[in-house]
Amino acid sequence: MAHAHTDHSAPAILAEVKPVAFPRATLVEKNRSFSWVTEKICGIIEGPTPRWWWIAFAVSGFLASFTVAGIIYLVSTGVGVWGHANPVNWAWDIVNFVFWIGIGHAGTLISAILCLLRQKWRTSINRAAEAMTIFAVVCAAIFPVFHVGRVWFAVLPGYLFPFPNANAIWPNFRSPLEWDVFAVSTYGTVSVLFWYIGLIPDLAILRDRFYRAGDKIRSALYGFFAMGWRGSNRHWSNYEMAYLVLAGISTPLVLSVHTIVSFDFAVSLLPGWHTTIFPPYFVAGAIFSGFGMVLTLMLPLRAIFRLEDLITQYHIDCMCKIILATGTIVGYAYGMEFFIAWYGSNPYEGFAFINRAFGHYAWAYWIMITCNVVTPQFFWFKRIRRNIGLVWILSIFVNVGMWFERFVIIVTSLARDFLPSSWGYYSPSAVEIFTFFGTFGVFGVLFLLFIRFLPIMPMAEIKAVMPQADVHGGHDKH
Amino acid sequence: MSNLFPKSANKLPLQILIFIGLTTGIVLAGVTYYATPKYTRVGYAPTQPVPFSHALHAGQLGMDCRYCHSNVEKSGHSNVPTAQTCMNCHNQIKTDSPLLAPVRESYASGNPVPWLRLHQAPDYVYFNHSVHVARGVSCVSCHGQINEMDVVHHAKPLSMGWCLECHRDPAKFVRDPKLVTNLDWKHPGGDAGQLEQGKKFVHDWNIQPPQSCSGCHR
Amino acid sequence: MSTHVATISPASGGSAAGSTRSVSAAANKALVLGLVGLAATGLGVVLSGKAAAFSYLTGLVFWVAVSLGALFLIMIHHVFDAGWSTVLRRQYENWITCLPWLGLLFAPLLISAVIAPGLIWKWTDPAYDLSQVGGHGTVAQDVLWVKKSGLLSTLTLIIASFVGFGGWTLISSRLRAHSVAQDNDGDIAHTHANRFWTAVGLPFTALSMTLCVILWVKALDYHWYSTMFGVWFFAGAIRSALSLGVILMVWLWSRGDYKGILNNNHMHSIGMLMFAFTVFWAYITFSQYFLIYMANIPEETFWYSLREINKDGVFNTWGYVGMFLLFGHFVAPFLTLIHYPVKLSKTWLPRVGAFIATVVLVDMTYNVMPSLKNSAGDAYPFLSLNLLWIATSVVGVGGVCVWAYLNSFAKTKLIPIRDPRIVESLTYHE
Amino acid sequence: MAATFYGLMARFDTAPEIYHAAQQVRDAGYKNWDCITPFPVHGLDGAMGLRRSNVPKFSLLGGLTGFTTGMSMIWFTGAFDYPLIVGGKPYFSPLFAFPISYELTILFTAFATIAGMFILNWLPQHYHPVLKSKEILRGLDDAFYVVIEARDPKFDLNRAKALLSQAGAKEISELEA
Repeated sequence: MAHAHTDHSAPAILAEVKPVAFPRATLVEKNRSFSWVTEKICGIIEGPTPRWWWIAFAVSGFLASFTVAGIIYLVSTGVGVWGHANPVNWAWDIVNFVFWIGIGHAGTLISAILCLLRQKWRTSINRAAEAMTIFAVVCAAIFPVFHVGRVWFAVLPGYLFPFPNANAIWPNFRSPLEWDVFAVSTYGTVSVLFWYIGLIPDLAILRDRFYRAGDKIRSALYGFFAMGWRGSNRHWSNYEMAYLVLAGISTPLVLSVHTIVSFDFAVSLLPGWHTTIFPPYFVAGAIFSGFGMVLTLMLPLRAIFRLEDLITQYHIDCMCKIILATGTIVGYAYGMEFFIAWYGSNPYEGFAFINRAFGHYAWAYWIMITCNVVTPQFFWFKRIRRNIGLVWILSIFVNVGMWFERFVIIVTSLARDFLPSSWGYYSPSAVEIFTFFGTFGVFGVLFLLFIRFLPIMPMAEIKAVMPQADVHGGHDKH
Repeated sequence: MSNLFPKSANKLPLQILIFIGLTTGIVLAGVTYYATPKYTRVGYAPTQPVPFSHALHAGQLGMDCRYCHSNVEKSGHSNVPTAQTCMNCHNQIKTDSPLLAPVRESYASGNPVPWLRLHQAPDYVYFNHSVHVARGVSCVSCHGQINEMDVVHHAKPLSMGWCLECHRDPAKFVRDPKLVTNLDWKHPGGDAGQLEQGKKFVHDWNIQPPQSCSGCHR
Repeated sequence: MSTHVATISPASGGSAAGSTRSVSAAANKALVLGLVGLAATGLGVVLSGKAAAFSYLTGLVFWVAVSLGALFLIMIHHVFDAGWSTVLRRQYENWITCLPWLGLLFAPLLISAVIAPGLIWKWTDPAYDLSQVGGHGTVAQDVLWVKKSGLLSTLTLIIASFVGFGGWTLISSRLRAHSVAQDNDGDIAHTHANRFWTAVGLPFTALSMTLCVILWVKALDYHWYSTMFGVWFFAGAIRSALSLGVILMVWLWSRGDYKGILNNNHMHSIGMLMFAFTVFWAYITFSQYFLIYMANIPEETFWYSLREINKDGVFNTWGYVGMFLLFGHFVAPFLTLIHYPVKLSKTWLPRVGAFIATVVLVDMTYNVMPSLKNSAGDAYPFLSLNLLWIATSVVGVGGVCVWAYLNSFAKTKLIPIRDPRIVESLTYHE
Repeated sequence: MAATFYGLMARFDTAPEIYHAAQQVRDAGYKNWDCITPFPVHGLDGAMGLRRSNVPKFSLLGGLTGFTTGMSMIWFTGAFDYPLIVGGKPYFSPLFAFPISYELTILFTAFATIAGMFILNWLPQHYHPVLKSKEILRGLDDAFYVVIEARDPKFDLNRAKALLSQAGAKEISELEA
């Protein structure tokens, strides 16, 4: 306690220090041992495939086939199969893109920003959240790539990435869509690398365990990707530094990605799109929706795999509070947009916002407001944060709300732009709807494969924040 | 496990890395070389319904290009001659040649000869022959030495990068418009002479070939 | 409650009593300095009118930023249940006692809006002749003012300022009172009460601050608009408050009070925050500039053009200030704070803090002063007499703030001794 | 094939134990030795006398390369090789070149950091004497090891064994290369 520090040089005030008891939550409950952690997490991979997994996998696979079918139909027929028409030439594809990219942000946020902020509670959720990021980026990338219709133009050298080509031209680097190409591909790459680097020590554990169990094939498979990791502290030293640097660069990266996504809209002149608060507002929204998705995924996992000691009530509290904070920031931005639309006195701008709230798409607007601004306010109350079922339902509301936010921003502004003669109303086609809902299947398939074959929590990191990991034994003086 | 991985396994990652690097390099190089009009289009020489020889007509006989492709100076589209044009001569010479049967048939029926088209700009490219010809871009610049071809083949890639070579620096190519159909003409002063005269033409005629997207993709 | 503490405080040791006396002497000096500065600024208003009034606004808004930043940091501490910053929190709690005084010092500006409308905010005088500043007609004839007249009026200005300062005073006094009361009774209820006030205070302060700075600063050029403005002000406020925190911590350490309390980890953490908010400020400011640049809409770009070139196309001195902000506000602190040793150095970190605070002041100046235009509609050059009045205002208002801080400092414990996180903070290691 | 002797491997059961053992081995002046731990033990770097990692130098180099690449690429393509007016913007401006240069800075930093980590650690190294030991089968679960290599100039089998057992090793085994 404090008395240990009251040596001769310390000021008298320290003698008076007598804190009132208000203990902090522990990160791993029930005082578990290191091997308990290893057994618990590896056990999920080593055990037999549970029946629910097969069922979930089949359902996800079926759902994913919608996306595959939708895409095949799109490529073979043309982009006309989507519901786009003047003036809304861009709707669900970009909505879904921004939605999925936003979902991905919580993963990087948990891994990187919380790592920098030394928020140790990140350890039990960061692996799954990072996986979620990668799969979300995959789902996001489907839409911009396929919305061009002739999809080979999106991948041929020279069209999106600068590469000497027969047309002798270069991509237009003044376009925010081109910035998106770089931002999203950088984001995907760095997320995968960050995730993989985190996996290396755990893959080494699996390598050794499968070898011990006599399963040489799986041992070799995990062993190949473990890169010969042997837990050397000389390695840990470089590894931790590399991890910290990656966290350090992922933080500005994750901010920049949604910032650049917001530039897609904000650099234009369209009423409702051009507003300077878009960058932080999009980032806050992305984190908001990302944490919504983390809760949506982790709460069932926690129940199924009995991870209550690793994902504790404290973790859930923290995530709820982040949702509350970012939801409120998003609410502030909604208010600011509305206010400045009036204050700026641009009639088009003013109309755009009135139209959002009371026009043809008002239903979408009020779903957005309800889910994004009202829903998180419930998390002020401890009783609600402790009700896991309710938290789960509210987290789904958050996801829905954020999808509608993008819909509102994109479609209302396009459907009612400057000239009343070119106003329109957009409805999605069946192909679009199926393609979008199918991406949840794609995501599900990838996530189920992840939880079946890879450690869902970083064992090494969890061990490092357990009380036994303290070299001073928790009582020894420095 | 080391028992699982022999000592030689330590070299494996480097080998894989080199392999991936080489493969990527080869694929990229391949795409750059093969997936271009220069590779896919140059040399295309289909068999035409009538074995018309440009080498004979334009080369040996010295007929002007514009005798047959009569609209090239006036229209955006350079026409393929009708059977009437052919029959101007061929009602007197080789009137019975079986090779000319499709021409006579066309002349009688009014249905065009089904020539196969070689040089075709995509629909999204706006190309105007008259503008080019009027400002001294010779036929040879785009179609090659047609006057030496028995069977016409695609001589230049007609890719966008290729168009831009001239649009960026027309002085290397423009000549006196009187000489555009003289496919054998080279500037007597060589490259330097061409450049000097070309610069003068570019200046005098205010040639400003567009390089913006909308110049061709309208 | 505070009087109760004051009676205990001297009993805690002879040296404490001695330092209390020297603190109150210093407080008196600060007050005298402040009053001199205010008097000089008052003289300036008599001498150069508008220019000095604008400068006074700059200086005052700067200290409001510092103090609101301190208030935000206290609330952020509570909302995150932060541990390490507990030792520093008390200094911020002392500092925010200046908020009511800042409100009082703001009153002259409100009075000026009533008795001399148009002195600072053109729109407080609908008959203001815009041709004086390169425009046409009067404010009342300006359609952009007519549209906004519901907000841009003397009445709303006064109401908003009252609500702002009133609310901030209430919240800050509750936060401070509960914290101080806990020193005596050690009741956990105070911690809960502070969380309650934080939950109320954060949204309220965010909204009221945004509204107030829009009226006070942004509406100086009421044609211009940017949704980012409130966030920009918040970034500056937090940065200057962090700088204040470092300076206070190291000052207390060098005085001996914080010996054995302040350790390297505290320095490193606050250094990291300074670094983070340097990046945050850059992010906000870059985004605002970038979006306006890319969209290139005249109603927005004129605000930056004014600060770069005159109407005749000549580059003006504000352009250099803008470049200075890019390098001084971002590049220099970024490159300095990225170094690990700087964040631990008790010599360097306060210097960096002082530098950042100065640049925040320059940033405020950059936002306020070019709105003072000549008849051609160009901004007065940066290097002018105005700078003198800014200096006197900063000293004047700052003196009063320091006086308020030192007064409170003398009355409270050095650190919140019964706070539930105090031991965690004292033994803090990363 | 005669197995050559690689070094000694000593097991410890808790984090504090290995921390103190590492301090003793460090103070005994060994150079070629290592600790094998299931997770990065906080403070062990200091106990082993390791210097701060050099990975950030790689990162810095990568970042600078990335930013330069981005800026020069956009200048080359937009202002030099194919100048084209788009949206009334200049051919080149650091402003609109910034987002992509920024992303490339991060991308190249990430590559350089990871490459740096692998190079400095001399990984991947799927074959290693430590991995050959039976001990390692549980090693990355909850046990801690000190490994002293035979090639260390100060190495002496008996003295090293004595040092390790004095440091509290639970079990000492010999490793073959």
